Amino acid sequence: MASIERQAKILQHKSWGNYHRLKILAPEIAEKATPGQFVMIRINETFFPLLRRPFCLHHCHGDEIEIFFKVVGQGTAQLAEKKEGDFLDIIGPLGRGFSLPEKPDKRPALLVAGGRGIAPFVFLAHELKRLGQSMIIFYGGKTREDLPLIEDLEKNGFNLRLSTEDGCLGFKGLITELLEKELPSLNPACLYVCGPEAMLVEVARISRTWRLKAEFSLEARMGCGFGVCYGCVWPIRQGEKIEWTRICLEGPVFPAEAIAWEMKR
Amino acid sequence: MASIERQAKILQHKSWGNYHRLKILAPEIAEKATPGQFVMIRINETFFPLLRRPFCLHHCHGDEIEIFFKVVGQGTAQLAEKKEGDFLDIIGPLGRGFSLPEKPDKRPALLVAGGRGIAPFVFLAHELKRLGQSMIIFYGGKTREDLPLIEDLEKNGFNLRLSTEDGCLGFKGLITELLEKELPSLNPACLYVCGPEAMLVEVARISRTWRLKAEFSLEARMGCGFGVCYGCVWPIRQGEKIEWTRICLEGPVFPAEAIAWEMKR
Amino acid sequence: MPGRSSFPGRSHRLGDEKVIDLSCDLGFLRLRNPVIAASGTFGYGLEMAPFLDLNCLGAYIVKGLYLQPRTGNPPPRLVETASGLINSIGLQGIGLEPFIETILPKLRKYSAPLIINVCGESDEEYGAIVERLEKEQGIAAYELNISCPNVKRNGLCPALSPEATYTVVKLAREKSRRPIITKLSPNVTDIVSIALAAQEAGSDAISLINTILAMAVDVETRSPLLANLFGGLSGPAIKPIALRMVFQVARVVKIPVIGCGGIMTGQDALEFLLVGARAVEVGTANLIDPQACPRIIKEIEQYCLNRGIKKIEDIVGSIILEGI
Amino acid sequence: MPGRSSFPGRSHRLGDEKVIDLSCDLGFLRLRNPVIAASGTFGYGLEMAPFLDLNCLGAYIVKGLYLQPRTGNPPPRLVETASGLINSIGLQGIGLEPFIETILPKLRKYSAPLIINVCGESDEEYGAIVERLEKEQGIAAYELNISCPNVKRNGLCPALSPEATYTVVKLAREKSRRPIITKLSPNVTDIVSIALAAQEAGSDAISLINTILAMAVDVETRSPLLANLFGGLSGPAIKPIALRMVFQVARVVKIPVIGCGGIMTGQDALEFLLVGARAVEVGTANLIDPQACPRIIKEIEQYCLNRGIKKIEDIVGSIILEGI
Ligand SMILES: Cc1cc2nc3c(=O)[nH]c(=O)nc-3n(C[C@H](O)[C@H](O)[C@H](O)COP(=O)(O)OP(=O)(O)OC[C@H]3O[C@@H](n4cnc5c(N)ncnc54)[C@H](O)[C@@H]3O)c2cc1C
Ligand SMILES: Cc1cc2nc3c(=O)[nH]c(=O)nc-3n(C[C@H](O)[C@H](O)[C@H](O)COP(=O)(O)OP(=O)(O)OC[C@H]3O[C@@H](n4cnc5c(N)ncnc54)[C@H](O)[C@@H]3O)c2cc1C
Ligand SMILES: Cc1cc2nc3c(=O)[nH]c(=O)nc-3n(C[C@H](O)[C@H](O)[C@H](O)COP(=O)(O)O)c2cc1C
Ligand SMILES: Cc1cc2nc3c(=O)[nH]c(=O)nc-3n(C[C@H](O)[C@H](O)[C@H](O)COP(=O)(O)O)c2cc1C
Ligand code: FES
Ligand code: FES
Repeated sequence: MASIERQAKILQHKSWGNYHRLKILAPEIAEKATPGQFVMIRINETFFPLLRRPFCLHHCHGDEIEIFFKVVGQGTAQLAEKKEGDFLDIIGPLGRGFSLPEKPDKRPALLVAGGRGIAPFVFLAHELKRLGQSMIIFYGGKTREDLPLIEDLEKNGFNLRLSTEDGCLGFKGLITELLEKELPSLNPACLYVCGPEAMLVEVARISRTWRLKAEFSLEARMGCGFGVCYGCVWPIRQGEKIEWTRICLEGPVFPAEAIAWEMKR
Repeated sequence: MASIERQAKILQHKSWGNYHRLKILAPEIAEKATPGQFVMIRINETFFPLLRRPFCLHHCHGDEIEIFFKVVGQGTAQLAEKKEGDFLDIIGPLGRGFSLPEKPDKRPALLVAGGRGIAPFVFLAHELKRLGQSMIIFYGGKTREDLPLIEDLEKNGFNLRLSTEDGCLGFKGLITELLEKELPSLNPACLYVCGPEAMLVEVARISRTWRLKAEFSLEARMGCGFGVCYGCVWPIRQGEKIEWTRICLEGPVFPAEAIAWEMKR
Repeated sequence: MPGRSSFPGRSHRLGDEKVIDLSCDLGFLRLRNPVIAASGTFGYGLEMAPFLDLNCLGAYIVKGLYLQPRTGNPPPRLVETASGLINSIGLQGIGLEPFIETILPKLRKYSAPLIINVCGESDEEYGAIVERLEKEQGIAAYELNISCPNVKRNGLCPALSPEATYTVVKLAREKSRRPIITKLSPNVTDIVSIALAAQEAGSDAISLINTILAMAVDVETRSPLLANLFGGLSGPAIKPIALRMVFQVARVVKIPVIGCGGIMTGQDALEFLLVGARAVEVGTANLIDPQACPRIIKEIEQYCLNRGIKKIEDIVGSIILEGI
Repeated sequence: MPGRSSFPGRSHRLGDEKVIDLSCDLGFLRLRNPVIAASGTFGYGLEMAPFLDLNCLGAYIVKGLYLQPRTGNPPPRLVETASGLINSIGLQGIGLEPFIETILPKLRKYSAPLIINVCGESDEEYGAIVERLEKEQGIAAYELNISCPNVKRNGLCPALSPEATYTVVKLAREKSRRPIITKLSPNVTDIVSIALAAQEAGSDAISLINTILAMAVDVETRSPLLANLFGGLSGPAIKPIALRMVFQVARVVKIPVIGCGGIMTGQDALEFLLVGARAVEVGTANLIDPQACPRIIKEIEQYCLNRGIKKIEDIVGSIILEGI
């Protein structure tokens, strides 16, 4: 059950170029959130932009939540201007998050992130750690600038595999290439995946090939975030049928095999 | 001829409750401006609000201009949020200002201001002073808070007559009542008037009765400020005829007798 | 203000004695207040229950309902424009029988009047849906969605001509003992003629406006931003057009008019009431703020409080047109 | 970029060899670029001279011109809405003869094509104005404003029906050897039928859209915010509606289409070109930024530069509709 926090205070704003992280006081949301869920944020009180913007819960601890985002348009640009002490109007937690292991699996979980797809994985990684589940984080981007969280993740003792397309850091190439290269030696319990659509398609192929359980965090334009507008649909297999399914309510996390890629344009 | 200053820097922002004064670096505008002219200010780059907002030149010196305004709606509210160092996009100077005495008249000029109607008079008063023209400033408001410029004006040695409707300062009543009371003893050269419409109507009557030359600074919703939209018209006598006249181009200052009050709704 | 209930219900205590009557008479139905949640922006109602007490609403209208389940349009289905939203949901929905079986029983638990937004792929479908729903309890009225610009009929929905409007309304009228609201499309030359046709065919009320046919293009990909090419524009951008149409219709028809289009605040709602709407529908605002309806009710109440207006109905149509 | 002219003229040098051709062929007229200043937002042109070089424009259209001087509507004439502007200027203007005597000679000094926006209180007036102007030099084309929602005809302007449109265009056509652009109103059910009627009657081009009939109300005073009650909505709010209509018309008519409605940036202009407009008119943007037209020209040029597009005409109608 989601809450609306009308006056959620920004406690910290950290930025790395186009990437930003806000730490926000939002006790009601923090209390209920699980990894993979998201929040809807009202950028301002004007109609510019009109709609709220969805962001994964990047982290949750105590009364605080964090979001991590990249500036891509007017909404995120305005959010990037917010200062510590400013207030945000936030609805959350929304959607269904990642499924967590009931008991730790000896094999590692692989968290596969493309660029800002790292957003939900800090929360997830801490939760897996708490549950005693080992993991490796695959974190790829175009170049060094797209991987601002490396230091933070390392400081927290997470096991990283890095890639950049220009090769300036880690493996040179796509994160999916690195994943496929390392898979044989890893024997993972499952994959958690978040990133651009092309990456998801590729991981879907890989997980089919290797018969791996994989969960994808999907994105779509969202009108509401709580299931009333039917704007955010993906083609999802429900038994025999494929249905346009609201990812805000039934997702944003889905098992890889549920996604009917053939229906995506 | 007006200029557009795209990056006019706010040098100082002073506020008194709902009233604000911005000192702005705008050399091209400052160079050409005369008292009674105005500027059109783009509040921000969004469509909220869509149109620029008109403001009198409150003062001009060297490379700097000043505006003085009251928060009455969304545009002025946003302008009130601007900080020193912020930039504004300003067009000006626009319109035709007050006519200045060719040589000083021994009789005083009376500057009659209602509330934020004081805006154009600081510039005018300095200019009259420079020209050696004596003057008295009639400055009235609902209450003390509507007369934030008293100290400033006194510091500059201007001769003030004050009124408040609640009587907490100066004459108790309307500024037009004070004017009419003092007129017999003042024998003024002319009146310069700026304030709400009801006040203008009253001063129009007074100036007719006393056969005084009076100039009014008018206001209207402005679409452009430079004469292309025909949005800002007032009914102005042009010889025999009354025409809907663009106050941004032909005004905003008009001789009292030119205004066809009977056409105003 | 001590003693004043903060619950936006039928009437409100002012200080000790004064009471504001927010109730609004649609003739066939008395609403506790004039704020109705608009179809397609409130899901099946249940999705909103976590955020607000449905019973605080004047009424609520569920998503457009066809006889059969509908898959709707492929995504992208939404695009934001300046102060507006274009949607091409394509009336995805579970269809009539599943609605009756799985949703309706749950909605009966709420006391707020439930209005069913009735869609049809053919004129007859409107009649068929109404006929079937007549057997079910817990429905306050039907709203005939004859004006959906999303469906790929090249704009040939009944709402575009008085004749087609008359036909559809008449077909539904014959099957229904419940009140019928006909919801008009703004994509017409003469909105008044359509409203009169609906009235003539026996509609009990008119609601307007539905969305305005629109499109958006991405200059980066050079493609339309909606997979369906066209969609319906809603939100604050369309309010001035909606207000004009409600004014035009309310002056002419005898049946109650429900205003809709870009209402975000109590002030917006009051504008529609002033030009003659007896009630309003709130659409896009629900997406941005799921508590928009209760907030708007409060803002309307506050307006009345500030001005000593005792009955919201005193506002209806009270626009001052002197000198115009 | 060294060697690149910053003057937004016919063609632009890229680096050393590449050249962007911004010129645009309306059949009857070749414009140096596709950006036209829209009628009513550019005065008589002269008022804009302090702010921009008129000759940088593709063309400019002066304020709507009637035979007789017109007083226009009483103020207030403007009201801002969400991302929009409603105006009810009522086509105040000096009338035909004073225009010919006092304005036209001054405009002849500019090389940018001058288009006269022709208005009429009767069908015949359009013909009469055109007939008189035929005797004058320095006019590139007429734009027939058959779609002015400001004038108090209760919306009964020719633009609302194909028959009336045909009649008016035909009357003007018979009097004119110059090209005729017919400017359509968006306040119609079927914009395509109106465009076809104009084409049939001999119009050389279509421009659309004019403003959308709208109103606004002040809840404080309970009065309309425009003295004329209704006005025409323009600005970014209407762009998605304008774009849809331009798309619909451009697919069907054979004559060139000029797109208009809410264009604030080069990107907006490009959207109209993509859906099939050969040129665009910029209206409300001129009020906010008198240098909007040259800026938009630059932004269009920059878009082409970034993508290696050599001719702006390659953009026209190039929207990708695969899978739609
Ligand atoms: C469930 C969910 C969780 C998300 N979590 C994060 C996160 O943690 N961090 C983060 O940086 N971003 C996240 N996003 C994406 C984020 O919501 C968008 O980047 C943001 O809404 C863009 O807003 P804007 O106004 O800046 O861009 P706009 O001006 O609206 O658009 C700019 C560009 O981004 C694209 N875009 C906009 N919104 C979306 C979207 N929802 N999905 C895909 N493309 C879009 C547009 O097509 C356009 O090309 C998430 C999206 C969803 C649906
Ligand atoms: C030539 C000229 C010079 C001006 N100089 C000054 C000045 O020096 N200082 C100052 O404080 N104000 C001045 N004004 C008025 C100022 O422009 C308005 O107060 C401002 O535009 C309001 O913008 P807003 O967005 O805050 O209000 P809005 O939200 O647009 O409107 C709020 C309220 O103010 C009224 N209003 C808005 N604009 C005007 C206007 N132009 N004329 C009359 N009423 C209006 C509206 O009807 C509404 O009731 C001047 C106006 C003109 C035409
Ligand atoms: C996402 C969405 C879905 C809609 N679905 C329906 C619908 O199913 N039936 C209907 O009659 N109107 C539908 N509408 C139209 C709204 O009910 C309303 O008439 C319109 O959006 C204008 O009001 P607004 O500006 O307040 O949103 C929908 C609107 C939106 C935004
Ligand atoms: C203040 C104003 C006056 C206008 N006057 C005319 C006119 O005289 N003739 C005409 O054909 N269109 C007139 N229009 C319509 C514009 O030319 C244009 O079609 C419309 O505003 C939509 O474009 P925009 O959104 O870019 O402004 C006027 C528009 C405005 C805002
Ligand atoms: S975003 Fe509205 S239903 Fe998912
Ligand atoms: S404000 Fe546009 S003509 Fe005066």
